[in-house]
Amino acid sequence: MELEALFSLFKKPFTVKYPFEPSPAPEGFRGRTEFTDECVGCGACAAVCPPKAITIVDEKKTRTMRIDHGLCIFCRSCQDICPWEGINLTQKFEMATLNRAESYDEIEHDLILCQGCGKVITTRRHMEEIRKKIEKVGLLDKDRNNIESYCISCKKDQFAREAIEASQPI
Amino acid sequence: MSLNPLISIFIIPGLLFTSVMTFLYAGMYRKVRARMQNRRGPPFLQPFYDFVKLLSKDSVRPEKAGALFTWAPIIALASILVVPMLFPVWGLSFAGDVIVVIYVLNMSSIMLAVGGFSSASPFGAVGGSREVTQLFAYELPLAISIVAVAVRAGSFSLTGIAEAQEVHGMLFYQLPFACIAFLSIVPAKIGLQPFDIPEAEQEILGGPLVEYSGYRLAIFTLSNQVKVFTVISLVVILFFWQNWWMFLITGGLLWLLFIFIKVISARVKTEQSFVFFWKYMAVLAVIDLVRVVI
Amino acid sequence: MLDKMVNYCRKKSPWLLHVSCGSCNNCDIEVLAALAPRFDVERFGGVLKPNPRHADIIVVTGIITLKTRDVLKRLYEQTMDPKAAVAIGSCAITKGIFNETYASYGPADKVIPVAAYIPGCPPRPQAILHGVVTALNALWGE
Amino acid sequence: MDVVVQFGPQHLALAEPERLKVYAEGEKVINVDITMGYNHRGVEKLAERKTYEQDILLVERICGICSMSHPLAFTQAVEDIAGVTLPERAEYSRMIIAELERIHSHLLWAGIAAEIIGIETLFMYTWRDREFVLDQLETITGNRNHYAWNTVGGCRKDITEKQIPGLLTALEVVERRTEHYIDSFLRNRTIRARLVGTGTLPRDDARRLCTVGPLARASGYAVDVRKDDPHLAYDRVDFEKIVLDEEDNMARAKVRLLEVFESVKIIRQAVAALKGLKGKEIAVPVKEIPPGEGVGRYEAPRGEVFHYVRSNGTFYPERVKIRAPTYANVQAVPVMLEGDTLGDVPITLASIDPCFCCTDR
Repeated sequence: MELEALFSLFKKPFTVKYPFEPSPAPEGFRGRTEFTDECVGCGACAAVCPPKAITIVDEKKTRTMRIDHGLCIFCRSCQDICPWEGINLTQKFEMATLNRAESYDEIEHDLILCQGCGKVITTRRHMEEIRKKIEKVGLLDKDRNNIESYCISCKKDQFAREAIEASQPI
Repeated sequence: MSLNPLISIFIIPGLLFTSVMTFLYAGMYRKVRARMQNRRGPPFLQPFYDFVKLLSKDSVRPEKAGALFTWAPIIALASILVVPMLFPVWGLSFAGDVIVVIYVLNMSSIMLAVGGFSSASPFGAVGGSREVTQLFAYELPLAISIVAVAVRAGSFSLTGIAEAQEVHGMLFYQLPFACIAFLSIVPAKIGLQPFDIPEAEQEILGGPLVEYSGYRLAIFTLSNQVKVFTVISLVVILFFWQNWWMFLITGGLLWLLFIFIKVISARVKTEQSFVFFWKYMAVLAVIDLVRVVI
Repeated sequence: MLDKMVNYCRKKSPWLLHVSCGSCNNCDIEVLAALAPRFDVERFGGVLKPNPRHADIIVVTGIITLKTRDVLKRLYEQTMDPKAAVAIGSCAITKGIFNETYASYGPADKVIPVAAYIPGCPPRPQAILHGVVTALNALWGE
Repeated sequence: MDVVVQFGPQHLALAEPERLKVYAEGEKVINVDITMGYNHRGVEKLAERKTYEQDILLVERICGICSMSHPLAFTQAVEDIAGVTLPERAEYSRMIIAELERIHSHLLWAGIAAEIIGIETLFMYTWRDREFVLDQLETITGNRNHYAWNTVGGCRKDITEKQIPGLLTALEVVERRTEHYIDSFLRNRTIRARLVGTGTLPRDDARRLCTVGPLARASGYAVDVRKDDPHLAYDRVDFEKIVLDEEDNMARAKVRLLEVFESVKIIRQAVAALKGLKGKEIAVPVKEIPPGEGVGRYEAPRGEVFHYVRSNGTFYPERVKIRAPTYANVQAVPVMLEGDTLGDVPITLASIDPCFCCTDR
């Protein structure tokens, strides 16, 4: 140690030049969590988030999904669960802010409301994805093509009504 | 060698010269220490920034603080500033000023202890008592080695000692043991490892300085930094004097040596430093004193 | 002119007081790591001071537990003006993963005014450096 | 003159809020009073309100330095309930991360201990070299600490082929540097003056007070969960239990630094084993946790971590109990401090490598 201290005097210091020079995080670093364009707004990430940093607010016809970076613990649970690669932990780490209200990332989605009762079914993009998947398996009923119009309880009602109507004569 | 006394007091080697050298030494300390620890370290002017910032900050006096709380830093600074005026670099001179130097150097240490005691904090009290203990530990070898130098040079004034060395060569060659004893005292005197026991930040949070803030802290810190320059210059004058520019260079080199020692050593305990100074260093100093007297 | 110089000096010499108020120790370690040779906060004049009387910037980590709330408050009061507090890590900003616990009084800005927030769990030392520099620039000018 | 010196709740040498009341006679320590609980965050209660997967991330945040040990013990407890056998790949990669953590923890301790006795340079050097380990952890797991590596039944990520060369180089650096630090600790006279003969904990006391980890091993009381109750792949790798019987602060420093070599040895073997493994599977899917009880033990850098989990068949655990190593070790501090001076208090307290956030949870 003694000699090392002496030699260090003439050696280049170990110090990095950051903040004057970028110091990129390695690949796979768990940094600032951001929604990507792939997000469909299904809300799986909000369900698994340990600190409940992702909130979903449905207002009228839009759904706002917001991740609070002050609350986020950068654990990658959301990214692991997301089937659509709709949320990503980026390599950004410079998140310092003077205004607490600024540190968030949000994404907005159009909502589909039930035509019967006006309740939220899901977001438009989520529905499109579901439709694609169902079409792929070939389960989509040609007659009943309006899966996005009614919520489950309304659909039950409608189905029952149709059944009653069908059995009306006699 | 002395010019107008006013110049001596205010310009060289008095206030102006001393303050420039003080910040130079302090900046060098921060920078060299950082580089020895393999990091880049603060800018050279860092001690100056710290000083101005501390002056601009609020300063409080604890309710239970003693009367000397405010005066301790001021007396410490004032007393330590006397020493450089006596340096043989166009400074003042009178017979027996070495005695004044010893007295005045102790004054600053005592004021540190007094400040600690009067700040009504257990850390301050422990720091103060450690400072006094430390003073007792190194005072004996310090006094003996200075006396040895004075006797050898045949003069009790700094100028006289310097002149004697100009004629007969450095006293280091003639009094190596006393010189070693004196060098070992320097870290204790200026509060560096291995003997920074009173100020131990990790143990007692900076000891006597614990309750100081704002301008009081700035003055105390400054007085400590002036002490660094003063004590090292004193070593040069007493043992390594050649001429005034070699005085600056030797001082810088010595300071490098002490920073190096600080960087590579841990803080020892009070009783260990006591044993070190009384058992070994005092004996070394006495050997040289006896040699000189006989 | 004098004001400018004083502000410059303040910016150049931030002395940090590190207060851990019930954190997982990790932000504390990263604050210390920022002092170590790799990141070396001392480049910006930052020194860790053990004592509130000497400090300028209070670095708060951890959820403020019920037991440390008064400690934090007292330490903030003991610090001399001008001063600022920086909250490091998710815990100090919003309580992070512990946000449903019974043992916390609230995030740091509920107890003391906070000047800058550095999110991360824990933030990289680079992020801490960035945060400290941001806070200093905001407090005492570019 | 009796002095009561209060260390903490905020203190440079502790870094964690904890209060230590030291009753001293002049400089001599008579008695020590430790007040804990400043760090209590209610983790055990909180764990009952989160799912098992979320709990892993929660227990990870009990402590920043043992952020692999707690999840390991917790997942073991849960896997114990579910009756899962891990894929071999997961066992080895968990072990690699855990041992990397041990290395960085021990280097960190050496630095803190050096800082406390006033030798700042050694602190700077050890923390500089610790960065090599942290870099590897960052590339492998995605964060310098808090690895988010575990899941019930395996790991969440795999160590890729590309990361291995970097890891091995870092190990070489660490090994070379650690030799250097042992040399420094043993040779530097001022460090010896502070560490040798202070904070003595006799073997009988170490046993009586149920100390664990390096503290116990430095007092000649050989406990090491990795050997005594092998799990993961610890019975398939070759390493030694470091036991010294010098009983003082220096012995603890030596035990920790020597353990770094053992960890390096373990990681090398694990990496070699990982290369030879055929299966690419890193986790067994665990569909449900049946009702029951499980325990997990792991030798954290500070000693044995013990987790107890009771499940009632739902997604949420019914009870989680955590016992941290410092809880056992901190009882030994008053014994260690007997007859020492005030200056020895911080270093002796630090010599147990206290982790109060584990203890308070």
